[in-house]
Amino acid sequence: MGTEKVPSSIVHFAELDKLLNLCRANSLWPMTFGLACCAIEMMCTGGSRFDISRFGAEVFRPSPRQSDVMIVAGTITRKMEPGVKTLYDQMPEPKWVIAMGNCAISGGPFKFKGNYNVVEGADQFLPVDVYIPGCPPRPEALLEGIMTLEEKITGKRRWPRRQPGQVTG
Amino acid sequence: MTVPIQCRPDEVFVLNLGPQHPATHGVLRVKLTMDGEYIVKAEPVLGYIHRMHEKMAEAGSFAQFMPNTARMDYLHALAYNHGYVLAVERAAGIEVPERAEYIRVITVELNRLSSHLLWWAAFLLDLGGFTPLLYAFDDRERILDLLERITGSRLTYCYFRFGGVYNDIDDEFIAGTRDFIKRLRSRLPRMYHDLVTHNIILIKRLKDIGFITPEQCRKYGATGPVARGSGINYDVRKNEPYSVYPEFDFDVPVYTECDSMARYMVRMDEIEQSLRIIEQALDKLPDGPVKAKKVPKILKPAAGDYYAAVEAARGAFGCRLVCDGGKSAYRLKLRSPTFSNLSLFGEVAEGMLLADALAFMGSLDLVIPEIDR
Amino acid sequence: MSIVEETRKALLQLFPEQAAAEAEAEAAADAEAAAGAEADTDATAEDTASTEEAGEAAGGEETAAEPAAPAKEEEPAEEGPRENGVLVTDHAARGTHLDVLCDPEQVVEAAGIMDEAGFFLEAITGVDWIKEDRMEVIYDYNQTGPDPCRVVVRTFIPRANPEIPTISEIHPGANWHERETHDFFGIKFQGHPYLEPLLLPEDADFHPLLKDFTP
Amino acid sequence: MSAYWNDVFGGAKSLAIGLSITAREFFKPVITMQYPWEVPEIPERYRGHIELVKNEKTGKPKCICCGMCMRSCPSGCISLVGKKPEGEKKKVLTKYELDFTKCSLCGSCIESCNFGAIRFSKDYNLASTRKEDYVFDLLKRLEEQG
Repeated sequence: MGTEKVPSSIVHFAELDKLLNLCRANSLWPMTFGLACCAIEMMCTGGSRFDISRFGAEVFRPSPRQSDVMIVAGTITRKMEPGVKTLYDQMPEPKWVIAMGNCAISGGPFKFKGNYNVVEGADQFLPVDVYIPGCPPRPEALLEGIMTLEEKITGKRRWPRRQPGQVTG
Repeated sequence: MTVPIQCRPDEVFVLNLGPQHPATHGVLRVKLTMDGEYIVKAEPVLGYIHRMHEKMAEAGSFAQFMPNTARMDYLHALAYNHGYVLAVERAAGIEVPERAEYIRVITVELNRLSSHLLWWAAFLLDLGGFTPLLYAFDDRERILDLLERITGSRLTYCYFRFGGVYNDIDDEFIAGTRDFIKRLRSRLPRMYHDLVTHNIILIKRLKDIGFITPEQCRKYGATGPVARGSGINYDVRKNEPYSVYPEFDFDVPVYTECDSMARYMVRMDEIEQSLRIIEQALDKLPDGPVKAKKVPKILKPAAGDYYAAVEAARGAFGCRLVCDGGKSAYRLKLRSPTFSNLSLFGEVAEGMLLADALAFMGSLDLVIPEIDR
Repeated sequence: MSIVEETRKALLQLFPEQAAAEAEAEAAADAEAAAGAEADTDATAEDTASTEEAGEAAGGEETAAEPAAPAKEEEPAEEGPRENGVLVTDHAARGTHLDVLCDPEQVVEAAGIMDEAGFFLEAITGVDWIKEDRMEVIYDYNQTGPDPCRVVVRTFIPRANPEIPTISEIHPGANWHERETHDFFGIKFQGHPYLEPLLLPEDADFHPLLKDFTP
Repeated sequence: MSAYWNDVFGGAKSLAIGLSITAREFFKPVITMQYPWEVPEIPERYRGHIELVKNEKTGKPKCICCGMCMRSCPSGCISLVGKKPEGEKKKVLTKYELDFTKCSLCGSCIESCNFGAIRFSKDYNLASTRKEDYVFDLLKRLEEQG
């Protein structure tokens, strides 16, 4: 099973594409895919305090066929790697990947000399769009990641920008 | 509730549950042999999140392994911090000041509360109730705020140090904890119990489901709420006291019904007992240093092996530390409670309906990275 | 009789020599006590305690230090190779109450004794002593009674041919622990019903916790 | 038959209780934090990635390039270079690189530093489309902070 090829249309409707992208960006359905610690912060983001549904991304889908974005939240091991790949391949186009947490970015603290079982980063086998560092990142960082992804899809930012570490304002 | 399997051997089929399945709480995979909706054989397949903790313990120094302990059972990370710290302190002969012990108990119990609340939310999510998650996370966030204030992190704490804790608690934390205890006390009966525990749907789904006999618990080495729900009165905090737990007056909830409802009730009662412990610890909190003096930067415990056990939210967590006199552990065996608790899943799930087996699995309170380590 | 003492007695079945030596010493001490102090009958409890201690000392073993004693005192392995037998260890210093060293063939019998005494298996661990060219297998037992009693059963097997009988028939929970130990160390548990990789990938042919393992 | 009616009444009662709780909660203040408009209160001890501390007198980093943080780090995130300029006794920090993608925020580096030269920052909301953004040049960051 490979990544499905979407034939590009000969005629492009620029305005329509923009509209489509705007729709996509504001209803990013993530896949329920908790691997480890970061998954709990992902749950917190979905919980009452942070409320990811303000961004239209609260619809955590258990099935890859129904989701747009895969939030890789946790460590990917060699045993899990084929599974992650299969899940990604099953997602319909267009699809995005968010690598949440240090483990998904580079193997994190598990990247050491005797490493025999941890894949050093989701980008080894997936095209990652947004990286969210932290161990685990705060829920705000995940929200920031979703906003960054929206920005990437539509080309402009709909939400106010917060500088990293900005605590007042 | 066991139903005899009546179909022909060639009519059974294999159903693959996981590793990506919302009910398995992570990346557990269960190979189920099914006869229609009934489970003939269930075989959990582990290792999808095996993160080499035991190998890493041998690679770095004792202090360098500390962050790993928080990443095994991230829901009750401080208990794992505690277990590891106890083992190393036992090996190196480090005395811990009293105030540090009290702070450890307070933070561990707060963490236990947050773990049980999350279990409650996730378990009810498995059973089809979404609202409880929102209520539980409201309370849980308040605990995390308190812990973040002290430890600096929300989930994977690396707060304990050999011979004490990283830093002292302040008055605002104490006041905040007292407020929180009051709040949760009033919410427990009026929100948690009224909304969920007495709900007829929950009772119907959990009563007489997942029957684990005390003998099965013993044979498989199950501990924690799973054993206590089967009438085994075993809690490391009482049976093999460590830290300053003997100072506190608390009960160990035991239910003899042996079903999923009993395990649910054990955890709900444990929330109340944890509140009691925190309250007493805050009252008795002594003054003094929070770190032992003269803890060498590089620990070199004498050769030999040492064992330390703590009661984590899921059962008895044990650390077996084998030292050869060097700077790092020669071998560190981490005995995780859910590894043993899950090993009885196969036997108990036989003959169950699939939907009930998922409710039963939720009542075991699995944290997969802790099983796989 | 405390549970530690009871379990010790039960485990002595494994080591007839140590049991015989102790019984002999105990008898001698009893005779001595009977001859020496007939007057005070109230002190019998104390007497038996002291005779037990004397018995262990005669059996070539060290008794548990006082709970307040410094942590790193009793380590018989330091003085020379330890002989098979039951050893009472200091819980405050070690975390265990009884320490049993036996032959690899005896682990099944030991597991049976522990099972009868109502213990459950907490964990199985391997340790790779590469310098001595052998491997250690450690079984941790615990029980749920009101008084703590942790028993550790350990045995050594050659590194070149690590084989040991399985105890999964007695303790079903050992099934996974043995599979895990096989994953990590390549120790073959003879008679195990399903010795396939548990934590490592299905096709793994390496044993990562061996000291000479390189990824 | 009575069991059936018991279930019906029990169900109705559960439903009524549930709805009353929901109604009660409905009138309570909203607890959601409107993140991009509102910023969270980050506690004093919050553990973000580490950053260098400036020596207020000289305006230079406090770091003396002993390398203790580098050695104590469990995952080898830190790499620093110090050079001895001619005619001076002390080393001067020329490069301090933090690979935040491997960090587990344990605080070992800060504990091992005897000079208080590093501390936790409060960067709580990092997200980027480039992985390289998280290999921080802390010396540059210190200069930018002014």
